[in-house]
Amino acid sequence: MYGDTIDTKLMSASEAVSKYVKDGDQITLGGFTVSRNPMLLAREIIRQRRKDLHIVCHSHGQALDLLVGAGCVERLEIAYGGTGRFAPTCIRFRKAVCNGLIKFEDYSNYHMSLRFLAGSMGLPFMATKSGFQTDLVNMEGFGSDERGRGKTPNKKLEIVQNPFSGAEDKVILLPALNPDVCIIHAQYVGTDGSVRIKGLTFADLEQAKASRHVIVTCEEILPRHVIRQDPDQNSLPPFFVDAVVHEPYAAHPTACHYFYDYDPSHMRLYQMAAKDDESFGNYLDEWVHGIPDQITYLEKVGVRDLLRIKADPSLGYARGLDRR
Amino acid sequence: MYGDTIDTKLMSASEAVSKYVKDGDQITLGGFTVSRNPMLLAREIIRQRRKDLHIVCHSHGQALDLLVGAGCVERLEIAYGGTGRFAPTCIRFRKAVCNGLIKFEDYSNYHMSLRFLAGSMGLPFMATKSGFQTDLVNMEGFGSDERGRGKTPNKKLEIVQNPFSGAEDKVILLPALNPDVCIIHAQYVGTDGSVRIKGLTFADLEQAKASRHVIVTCEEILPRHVIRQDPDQNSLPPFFVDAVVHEPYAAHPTACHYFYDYDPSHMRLYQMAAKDDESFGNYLDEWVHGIPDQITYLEKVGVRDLLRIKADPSLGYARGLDRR
Amino acid sequence: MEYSKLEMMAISAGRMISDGDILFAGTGVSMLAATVAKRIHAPNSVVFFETGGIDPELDELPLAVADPRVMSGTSLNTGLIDSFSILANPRFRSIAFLGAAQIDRYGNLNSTSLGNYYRPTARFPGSGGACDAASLASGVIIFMQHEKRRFVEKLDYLTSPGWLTGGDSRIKAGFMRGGPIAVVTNIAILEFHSATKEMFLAKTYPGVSAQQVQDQTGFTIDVSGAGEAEPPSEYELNILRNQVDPQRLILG
Amino acid sequence: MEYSKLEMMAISAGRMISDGDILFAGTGVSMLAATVAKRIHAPNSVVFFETGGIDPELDELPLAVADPRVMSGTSLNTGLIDSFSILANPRFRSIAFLGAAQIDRYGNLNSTSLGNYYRPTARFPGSGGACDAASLASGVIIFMQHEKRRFVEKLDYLTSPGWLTGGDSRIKAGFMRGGPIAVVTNIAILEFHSATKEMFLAKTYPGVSAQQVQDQTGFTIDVSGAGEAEPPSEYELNILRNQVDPQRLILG
Repeated sequence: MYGDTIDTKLMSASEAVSKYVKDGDQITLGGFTVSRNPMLLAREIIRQRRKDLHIVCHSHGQALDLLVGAGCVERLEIAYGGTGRFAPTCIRFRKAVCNGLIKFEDYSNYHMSLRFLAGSMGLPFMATKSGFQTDLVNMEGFGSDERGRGKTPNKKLEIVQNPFSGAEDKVILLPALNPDVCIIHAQYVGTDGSVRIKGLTFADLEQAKASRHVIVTCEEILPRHVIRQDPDQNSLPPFFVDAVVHEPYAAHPTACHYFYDYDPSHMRLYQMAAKDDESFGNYLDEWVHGIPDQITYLEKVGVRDLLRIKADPSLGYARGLDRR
Repeated sequence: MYGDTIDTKLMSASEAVSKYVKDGDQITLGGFTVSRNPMLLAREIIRQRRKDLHIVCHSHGQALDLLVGAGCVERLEIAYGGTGRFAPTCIRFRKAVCNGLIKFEDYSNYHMSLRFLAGSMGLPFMATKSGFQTDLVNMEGFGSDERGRGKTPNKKLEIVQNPFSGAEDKVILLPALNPDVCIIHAQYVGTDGSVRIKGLTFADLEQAKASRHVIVTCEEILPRHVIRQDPDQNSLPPFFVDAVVHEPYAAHPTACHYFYDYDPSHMRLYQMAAKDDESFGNYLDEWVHGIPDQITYLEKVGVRDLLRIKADPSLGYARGLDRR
Repeated sequence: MEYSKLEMMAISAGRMISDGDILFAGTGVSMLAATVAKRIHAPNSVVFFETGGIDPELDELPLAVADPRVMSGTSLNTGLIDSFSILANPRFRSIAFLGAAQIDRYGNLNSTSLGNYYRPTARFPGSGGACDAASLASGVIIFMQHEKRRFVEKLDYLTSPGWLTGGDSRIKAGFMRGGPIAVVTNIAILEFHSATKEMFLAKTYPGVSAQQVQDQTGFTIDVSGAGEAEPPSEYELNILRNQVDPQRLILG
Repeated sequence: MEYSKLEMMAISAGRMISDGDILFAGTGVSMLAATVAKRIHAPNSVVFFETGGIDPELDELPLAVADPRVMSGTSLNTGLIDSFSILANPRFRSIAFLGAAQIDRYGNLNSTSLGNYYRPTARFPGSGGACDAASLASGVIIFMQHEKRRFVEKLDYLTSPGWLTGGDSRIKAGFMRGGPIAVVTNIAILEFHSATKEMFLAKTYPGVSAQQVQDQTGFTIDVSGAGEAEPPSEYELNILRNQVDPQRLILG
């Protein structure tokens, strides 16, 4: 007799993106560099040829690079673009910046996390003591014509005096972020809509709570009574989530703790492909546009690679995986 | 070969209080009204006759009332003093306020939680949109002679303009709290010192992280490999904790989720005793000063009452407990 | 069918809930109102507590917002910061239930003390989350015992903001939204004038006259448009008595 | 016993750790330094990652700070806000390890780009948590490849604050504490003058001359007090090779 069901929220990645992601939207991505990137949703956004997206993120890697490379992104607020050893700087991101293909503005990870936190709390700003006299603080990426337009605040930040200290004591105020859409990947969603993320949550929860719409892909759907047996472990209540997409391996080739590791062979394949425009175009054709659904994608990855990255259940990653 | 052991931190309540709690300290209490109050530590503070304490808390009940009633508290920053149905307003707290026995200043729960959050993040203040034009904001409890003295900030709060809004948009800034000591009760501590709180965490984690010293009482000590098997569930890493006191029922007569419910018979007994000075004095003699240790206390509570409040393992509270 | 004043209050307030509302509840009658609404016409509403319990099962009614019963069978157990953030989140229509010792004509509330703040004649528990709920929620429903000493011209202490001094004073003060929707008492339902934000008598309970309400109110209220409140239906009473509070912990 | 430059760097930096330090580590050589220190003389130190992994087991070395290996066997799995709050917490002596593309004489770092910021000739990943660590930690240890193009008179972009313009400029800027402790390169260890905060040559590695270090540095450094760095002991090398990175993922 109670509501709290995902029946109306369960949909395909294609439906979720067509329903909630619009051209020009401000989008934020869950995960961090090589972990829990919402890859299926990123591929779907590219397949549906969304454009002029305004991405706001902290340290992002695979999903970001794909979106930037595919030309979906007009504007980017970012702290870090890389996938660790696979691509110390994301390759398509680097090319887009160097060739002036996107507008970008640099922040730090804490800056961006605090901006999401402010947004999630309904506050106009959050204070920090990080970054005085750096170019992160002194230089704006966006021009004055961009300021105050759409979701871009009227200034990058403001330095104020701490009113509670007798002495000279400065504080940086960072404006809140309230993106149009947050896309994240989680291990579990309950039939009641509760979301459970295992391992590190990065800033996913702040990002989701700050956004107007949230799309969650997940590895497993758990019955209500199971996910509510220990609600201390849950991460988000149902009412933050607009769409639930149940697709295993939706973070591949990035890692999903307790389910699978990052996939070194696909990451290397991507790294090679990203190096020039033509091979990257081929990658998109082959792995994104030419792939109608997640099953076809996984068939293409192949069982051998999926088993190779299968997580050891006691460690949460693939023990002894060849990562060189 | 690694450190991370509680061997040097494990001590009795008596040792912990004598080592870390000093006269005049600013103290913050974990728990909330009728749940997870650090009762053993509160009784120990009274037994050791600490005085001039400056308590900073949000909604507190049993532990606070005992400390105030015993005359340990000189100054109080508080949002709420009550234990729900048992004492809608804490009785000794009410008497102390009405009779001018303590200095006090009122805030809201969110105000106090944000002040702890700011302290835990190393920030000088946190912003809020709660309380404009109320007496919480307009009236100070402490006089101007108290301002800027010890841990009392130079002003209660500051109202500023939001620099990111073109329109008129005000924000209240609340000064951070960094108490000398935080006392909390948890369900589990690992032999590595990791703390796991089950059920609601209230503002315990912000309070602990904001404080210079943390004393934790716990129901159970778990082996390192057990508490680290699922670290997503843990609440505090070892380095925040100075002292671990392993004493079951250390939150009695308040509730400890999954272990025991609040004890209605003791709460009623207290409520009666608190009504006048003499009977309250007798309560202190009988239940605090006359009790050398936790075992003696529990013997006095009696097995019958301890079994009556035993939590149903699937619900976390005592099903069908007579709470009228 | 017979019903108590408390039942009338709970059901009247419950009817003000829209499906999908996020309900910030306290204990007592507010819990009854939230739960009865959820079981009757607002199944997609969610009850949550400032302590961090989000959508608990409520097999047994909690007697305090930190009662372990608000942590059981929830969607999520978290803490105060998270809860108040949900309350303030502009995505949701969040409705808070509050009670108080005193109320004024603009729905401002006192739950702190009577007399001089520094040496009061009576001290109450204090704001708790009441000021936060009144500041941040989309709307507030207030429960009061209707007595002249509680409906006062001037509060002894303003704990929780209502419409402040009326008109647009609430928005000018710095709030983004919110304000009291209605005051549900043991004899009547009062609302606030859309422009002046002054309290007026919306409905009296069956058998109560407008004059009786004015007599119990310490300031003049407009009673000219007052109708009669719909009594609880048998269906509503059945749900309330048999499903919401079968142990009669709050209904008594 | 033979040793590589990387081994020398890891062990030299590891020796700068005090027992009980809270170590904010990245991947690569900083992980080796933190772990070798913890296993040799700083057993009560804790390694944590900006991503939220606090004190992981590190049975296998992570290749990124979001690698699932930083979430395994930890004391606590949390997120970025919590991690940076630990870093900034005045209770702890928190030491961060950072690398960069460029460094200046005051230990300010560039990990953003070369050339014009808006149309750079080279773009690096960006700050990530580097600016935060350099701003908030009690101290920073910097790893650099010692090349003239990396040790520059003026950074193309100032990503992470060192001693800013020297003297007391760091405190005046608004920071509460911190600043770089040392720069550990593949040929030398450099420190900062206590008053001017200018970089000077503290120690050269065995077989490296002070002049060689100056030649690889794009600004003049005081080499007058330089000594020779202690090479890694057999014991240190054994721990590093057999316990810290037995798969030679970082040592190569």
